[in-house]
Amino acid sequence: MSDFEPRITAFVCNWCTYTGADLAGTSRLHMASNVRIIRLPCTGRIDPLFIIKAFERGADGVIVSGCHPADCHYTSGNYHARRRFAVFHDIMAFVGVDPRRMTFSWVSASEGAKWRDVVDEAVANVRELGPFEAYRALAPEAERQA
Amino acid sequence: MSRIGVFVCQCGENIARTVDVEAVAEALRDHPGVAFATGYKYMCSDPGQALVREAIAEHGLTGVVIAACSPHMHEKTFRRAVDKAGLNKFMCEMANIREHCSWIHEDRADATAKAIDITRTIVEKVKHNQPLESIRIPVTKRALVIGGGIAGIQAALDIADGGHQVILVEKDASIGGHMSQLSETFPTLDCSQCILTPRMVEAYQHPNITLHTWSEVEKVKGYIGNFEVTIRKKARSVNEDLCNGCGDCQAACPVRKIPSEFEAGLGKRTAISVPFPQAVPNIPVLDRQNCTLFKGRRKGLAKEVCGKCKEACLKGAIDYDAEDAFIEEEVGAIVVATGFKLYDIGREQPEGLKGYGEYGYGEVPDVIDGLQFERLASASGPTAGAILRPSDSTEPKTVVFVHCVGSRDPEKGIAYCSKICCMYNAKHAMLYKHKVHDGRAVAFYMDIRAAGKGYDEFSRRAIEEDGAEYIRGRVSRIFRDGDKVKVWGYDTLNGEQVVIDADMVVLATAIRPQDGIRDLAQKLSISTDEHGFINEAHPKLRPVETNTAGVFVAGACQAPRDIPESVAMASASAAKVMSLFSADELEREPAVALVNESTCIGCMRCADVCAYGAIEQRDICAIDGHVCGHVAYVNPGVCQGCGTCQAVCLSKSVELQTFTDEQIYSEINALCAWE
Amino acid sequence: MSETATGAQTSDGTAGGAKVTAGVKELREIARTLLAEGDVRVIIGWEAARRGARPVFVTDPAEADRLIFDARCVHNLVTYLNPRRDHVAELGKIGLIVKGCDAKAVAGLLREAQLTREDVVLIGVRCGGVLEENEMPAAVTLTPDNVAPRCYGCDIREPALVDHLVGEPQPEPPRPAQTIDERIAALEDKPLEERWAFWTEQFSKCVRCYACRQVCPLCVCERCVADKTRPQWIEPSPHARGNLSWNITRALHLAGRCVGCGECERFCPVGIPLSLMNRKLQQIVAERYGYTVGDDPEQAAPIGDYRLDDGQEFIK
Amino acid sequence: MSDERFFISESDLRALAADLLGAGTEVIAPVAVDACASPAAMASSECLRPGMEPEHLEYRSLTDASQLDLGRGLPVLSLKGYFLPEHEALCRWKQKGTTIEIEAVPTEFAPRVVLAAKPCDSAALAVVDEVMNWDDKDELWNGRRAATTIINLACPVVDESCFCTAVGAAPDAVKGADGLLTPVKGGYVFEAATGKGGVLLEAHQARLSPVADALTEAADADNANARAHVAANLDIDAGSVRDWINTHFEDPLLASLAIRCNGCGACSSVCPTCHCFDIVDEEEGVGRGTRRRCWDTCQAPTFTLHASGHNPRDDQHSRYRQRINHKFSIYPLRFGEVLCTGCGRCTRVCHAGQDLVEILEAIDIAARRPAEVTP
Repeated sequence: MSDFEPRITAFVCNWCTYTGADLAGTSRLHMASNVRIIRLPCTGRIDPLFIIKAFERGADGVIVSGCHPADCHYTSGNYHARRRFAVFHDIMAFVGVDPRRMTFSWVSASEGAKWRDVVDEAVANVRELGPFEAYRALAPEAERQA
Repeated sequence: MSRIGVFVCQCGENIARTVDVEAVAEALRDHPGVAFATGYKYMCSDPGQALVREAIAEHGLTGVVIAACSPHMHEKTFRRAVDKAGLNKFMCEMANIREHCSWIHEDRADATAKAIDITRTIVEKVKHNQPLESIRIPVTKRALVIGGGIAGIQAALDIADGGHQVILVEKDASIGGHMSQLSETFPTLDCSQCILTPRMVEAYQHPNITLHTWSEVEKVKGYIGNFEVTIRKKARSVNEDLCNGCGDCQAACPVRKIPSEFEAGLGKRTAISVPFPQAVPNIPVLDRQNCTLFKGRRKGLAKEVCGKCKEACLKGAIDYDAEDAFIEEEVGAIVVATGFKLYDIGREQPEGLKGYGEYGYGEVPDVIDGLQFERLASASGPTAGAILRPSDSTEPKTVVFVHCVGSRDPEKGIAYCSKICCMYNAKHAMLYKHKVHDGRAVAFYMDIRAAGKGYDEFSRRAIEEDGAEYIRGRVSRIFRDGDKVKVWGYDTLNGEQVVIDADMVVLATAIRPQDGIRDLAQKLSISTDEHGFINEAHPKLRPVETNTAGVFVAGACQAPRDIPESVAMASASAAKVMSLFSADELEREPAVALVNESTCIGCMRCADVCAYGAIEQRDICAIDGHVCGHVAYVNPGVCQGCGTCQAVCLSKSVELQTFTDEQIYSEINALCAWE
Repeated sequence: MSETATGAQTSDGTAGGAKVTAGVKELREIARTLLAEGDVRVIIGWEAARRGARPVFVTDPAEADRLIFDARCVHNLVTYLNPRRDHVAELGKIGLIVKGCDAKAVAGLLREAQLTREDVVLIGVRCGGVLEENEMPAAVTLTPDNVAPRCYGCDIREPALVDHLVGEPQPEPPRPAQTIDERIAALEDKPLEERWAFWTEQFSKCVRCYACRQVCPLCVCERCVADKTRPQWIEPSPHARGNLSWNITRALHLAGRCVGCGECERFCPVGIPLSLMNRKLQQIVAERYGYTVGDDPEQAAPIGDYRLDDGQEFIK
Repeated sequence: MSDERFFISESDLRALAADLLGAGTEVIAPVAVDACASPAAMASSECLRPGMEPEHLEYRSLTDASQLDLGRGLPVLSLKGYFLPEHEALCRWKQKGTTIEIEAVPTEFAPRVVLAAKPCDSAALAVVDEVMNWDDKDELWNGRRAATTIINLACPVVDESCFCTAVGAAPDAVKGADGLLTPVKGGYVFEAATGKGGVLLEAHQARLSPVADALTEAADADNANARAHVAANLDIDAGSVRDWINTHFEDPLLASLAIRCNGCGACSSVCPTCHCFDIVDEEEGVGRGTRRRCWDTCQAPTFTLHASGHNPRDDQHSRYRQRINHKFSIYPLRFGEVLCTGCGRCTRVCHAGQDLVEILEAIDIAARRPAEVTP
């Protein structure tokens, strides 16, 4: 497992975290290269189906990140998202998914360094947990062989 | 079948240093649906853009992916380039391999692999992009200004001067607001009436301003550029077209002892009255609550018991049977300038506020608030400008001014600073000392907050030149002691109890938003903070916009504001309105949600989460015309494109253009681990 | 149809072991009157048939005596109010017999604008709990071993939403030998890996017949997300991976909406313990947002609502 | 030796299964699944629901001969899943640039044996063979059929929802099977019904012994009893039912059968003869995926939903009528076989109370004794 490189899919809002990640770039903050960002207008747009699909496609972990409470570009998208993710987080834990595979964070446009920390911590957590073999094992047989 | 062109930018060395650009282009060439892929040194340069345009023509591209910097940097640039080449600009997207990749990674192999992944996700997204047209919304170039105080007047005048029609709605009988009650204004001590009255008259006479006093906003529908507003003109009982403001009715009225609101209770008025002599319009309102005739009618008496005003009116303008009238207006923008009220500490306890019973306000007649002092100090006030205390009309020799009554006191319910009190207290102390030379002015303060041009100098003048005594500390109790008003306080600098036998006490009560602000905010779909002040769209960058497009805010309804700030906000709002009115149509990005009416079941969960009220229920009719169901409808003029509706839609029957489910699914799919 | 098949009455009005209590008489009388006076065109209730209690659709006042109510009447008949259920809707105005718990589902349909209150006459029955299974020849006394676990802690034993309420006040149902909450707690005591093994094994049994969805009174979508192909969020084949997506999504879509009637689990031909998922979600919204589903249509649903101070301990 | 009957003791039967497994042959048989046995299953409803039977039968691929359950109950799902799996790959595709590779799936299967199959389940396979070889030969179905030897276990009749004899099957039938086991004192009477069955018996001759006449007589008597027992559950004339349905499409009886039906389709899932499938493409990354077929049901509105949005069977009555019509009229008219073997699973699984025994009885009355029809 020493050569295991986690694959992490991140769903981030355009206005805060995406811009914060831009800032991390302009500030040349080095971080783990395991995260692939998918840009969305708002955390309010993020459906738990996205996260499930990411796991189906072999992600070892996911990150969901948006604007801090009260900072939502769309006023309340993050508040709605917060409830949705809380419920999703709890039910996934009930089903047996290690919550450390799912990182939720608020990263503002000015928090490039926080984004770096979120990424590095998520990668470290997933690295420790290892590949999400349990999920991949659900794949139909033909696919598993491929 | 998609034919996507992929252009990978080296950004000089910025990307190329850590990402093997040619390897990215090479990897993408084999990606299903990619017709062309290349690297280039500077994609954003003219030759770079030309490369995109040429490739679109040469390879018949249906979509373009620029793998370069953040879309926040150059998305507009490349969309313009694509547009010029005749491809719909929304068929172009950027893959961020600079900020999100080359700049944050060192290992070339890792960074290159990541850049390939990033570019693939965007290629997959673009495959599902749809050519979109910007949304065009017609703009009604008329504005509604709610509130006729100084902020509302200023906003109305600026917009009207800009050549646009303005409807100015004021709930009271006259415009002028709180400023008309003030004596003199800090820091220049110029007479409030003298500077305000000309603006009031100007607003009244302006050909582009329609003034509705004694009126309120009843209902607001629509969205930016297209609001439909219903205004309730409350029954005035005086025909505005006939009345010439002669005042004969007022003179004839037998009910003469009603506390005057304008005089903050320190003067009296008649049942039919104009609020103050300089009122605009100078047309009285009949106060039906206090009018003898209406009292008789309420008792059910067969005969009218009064009618003196009607008899006195030679113009026949009095109409006892007038009813509330409703006016429908179409406007394109709305400025909210409903101002403030003072924390009514003695008389009632508004929700969540604990009040200051210990200060004796309302019980001890010589404990007054700042506005009452303004009336006492005003040349047109009940004492004609003489400082006389209310209880016995004698000149008070010791006056105590208490700062921060209610403000900055989270325990009692208001955590914020009311901002203007430090300055007006200094002004009051000064005005008092100017009028009562041998008098003693004592102020209890927490801190002196005098940030503003000439403000600190002004408050220092009160202390240093006019000899006001400033004691740093709070007052614990105020009560009547014979003909004195006893003030118990604490001097925190000297660390001692202070007891003052005052003749009069002036409380700087906190500034609160006007009554009914939450109702109004709801009508306008704008939000208020925990105190009821209207929320601006962004505290720094969009201070006069609200979260509803086309609704702006000015003055003390947004937060405690002094006159110069209120006026500045008003002019800023006016500028925003005029910039909105500068085109016949609004152009908006088509990032709006669309409902699939064939699968929507009208459960309206989407409407519950829409922060903009953009979603409404719409009937579905069968061929024969009968209503057979209902679905959600997203108003593209109001939708801001957050997509929260789509995430809560169980059947995925609403779809945010530019971030559709297919696009996002495809991006996730592109990151497949076993690719 | 034969006597047994139609559940026809014997002369004393009993059939299939159903006892005609005063409440049942009242129920039949109300049904008869509603039908006779044309207030409704059909009464949906329960009858006793060959294999036990089952739903019945009475359109003729003369057949009102087919109606029964006893502990075998487990079905949540609100599922027949689903606006997509054309073959029921075409019968005309419905009079529906509801237990307290069923009324919550009516409230849910009203809340989500899938029904207007005037469109249905609700006859409430006072209920003292139901059996786990309806397929038995006669009602038996409820015991901890046969009572439906969901009846434990029943909070609406007299529905408030109804137009008529019949029957005597009933004693509280017995505490089941093991409550659903205890089952959840037992599962939560296990490490994550065992929970994962448990659930993936359960879900792997799923044949994606969607019976759970079809019988759910609140699964009212015209086109289920599971039937959507572009994009294909949920893989349609019943392999373990698609089954997990389906079962989690089904449960999440009912978060804050599920009334806990348990019909999904009862109809599941392969015995997936769906109640555990549904109940767990009820616990989550109750613990996090203080929300318990009731029979008040005005009650705001927890998902779609928010508070500024909602918990976010899981967010960095 | 196909006409011969043998005796096999229970231990020899298990040993036969062990021999097969030992030789690497897959053996499918009823297995009592104790939901509580798996450590992960501790909280499953079956285990924790007091008073509920934690054990149920499933056809499983044996890993050990001791798992073989000879208790004669009815497995939850029929045997069809071993011939038409709930889902199976038809092909896989992979795109690189503009070329697309198609990878076919094998249609030949290793030999396997089903032991103790229910006669109604094996009969269903024979019935479905017709449609699977009608216009197009279904290679996957036929491949599995050819590779499988099925030995039935005579059925004692499960309950009052059984009606195999009413639709041309029987509790001791070998239709669709290659041999039959009938329980007798100390073991089973074991007989082959086809050449394939004969091969199996031959190969395991050492486990067999001659059967005493007394035992064959007892076996025949038991089977006759079972036939009589199940015949009492439902007495219809399948031919009359077939013809009546064919000519009474719009009859109110047929057109309003489904009032309490929720359209859940569980009946199709458990049915041994329901064979409709959907073909879906499942993407597994960009440009690659698998085409699969999976069970479908005519009870779902999406079954007949056209791309245009039109749905010819747009309410539950019409969908339920289709089920009845297809099974008892369309299929028999085309293939001469009723698409039902009377296993009763659909009735048992329907908690809404749709009762096939009751419905067939009503149709039979309408067909044969119209005077008795209540309006």
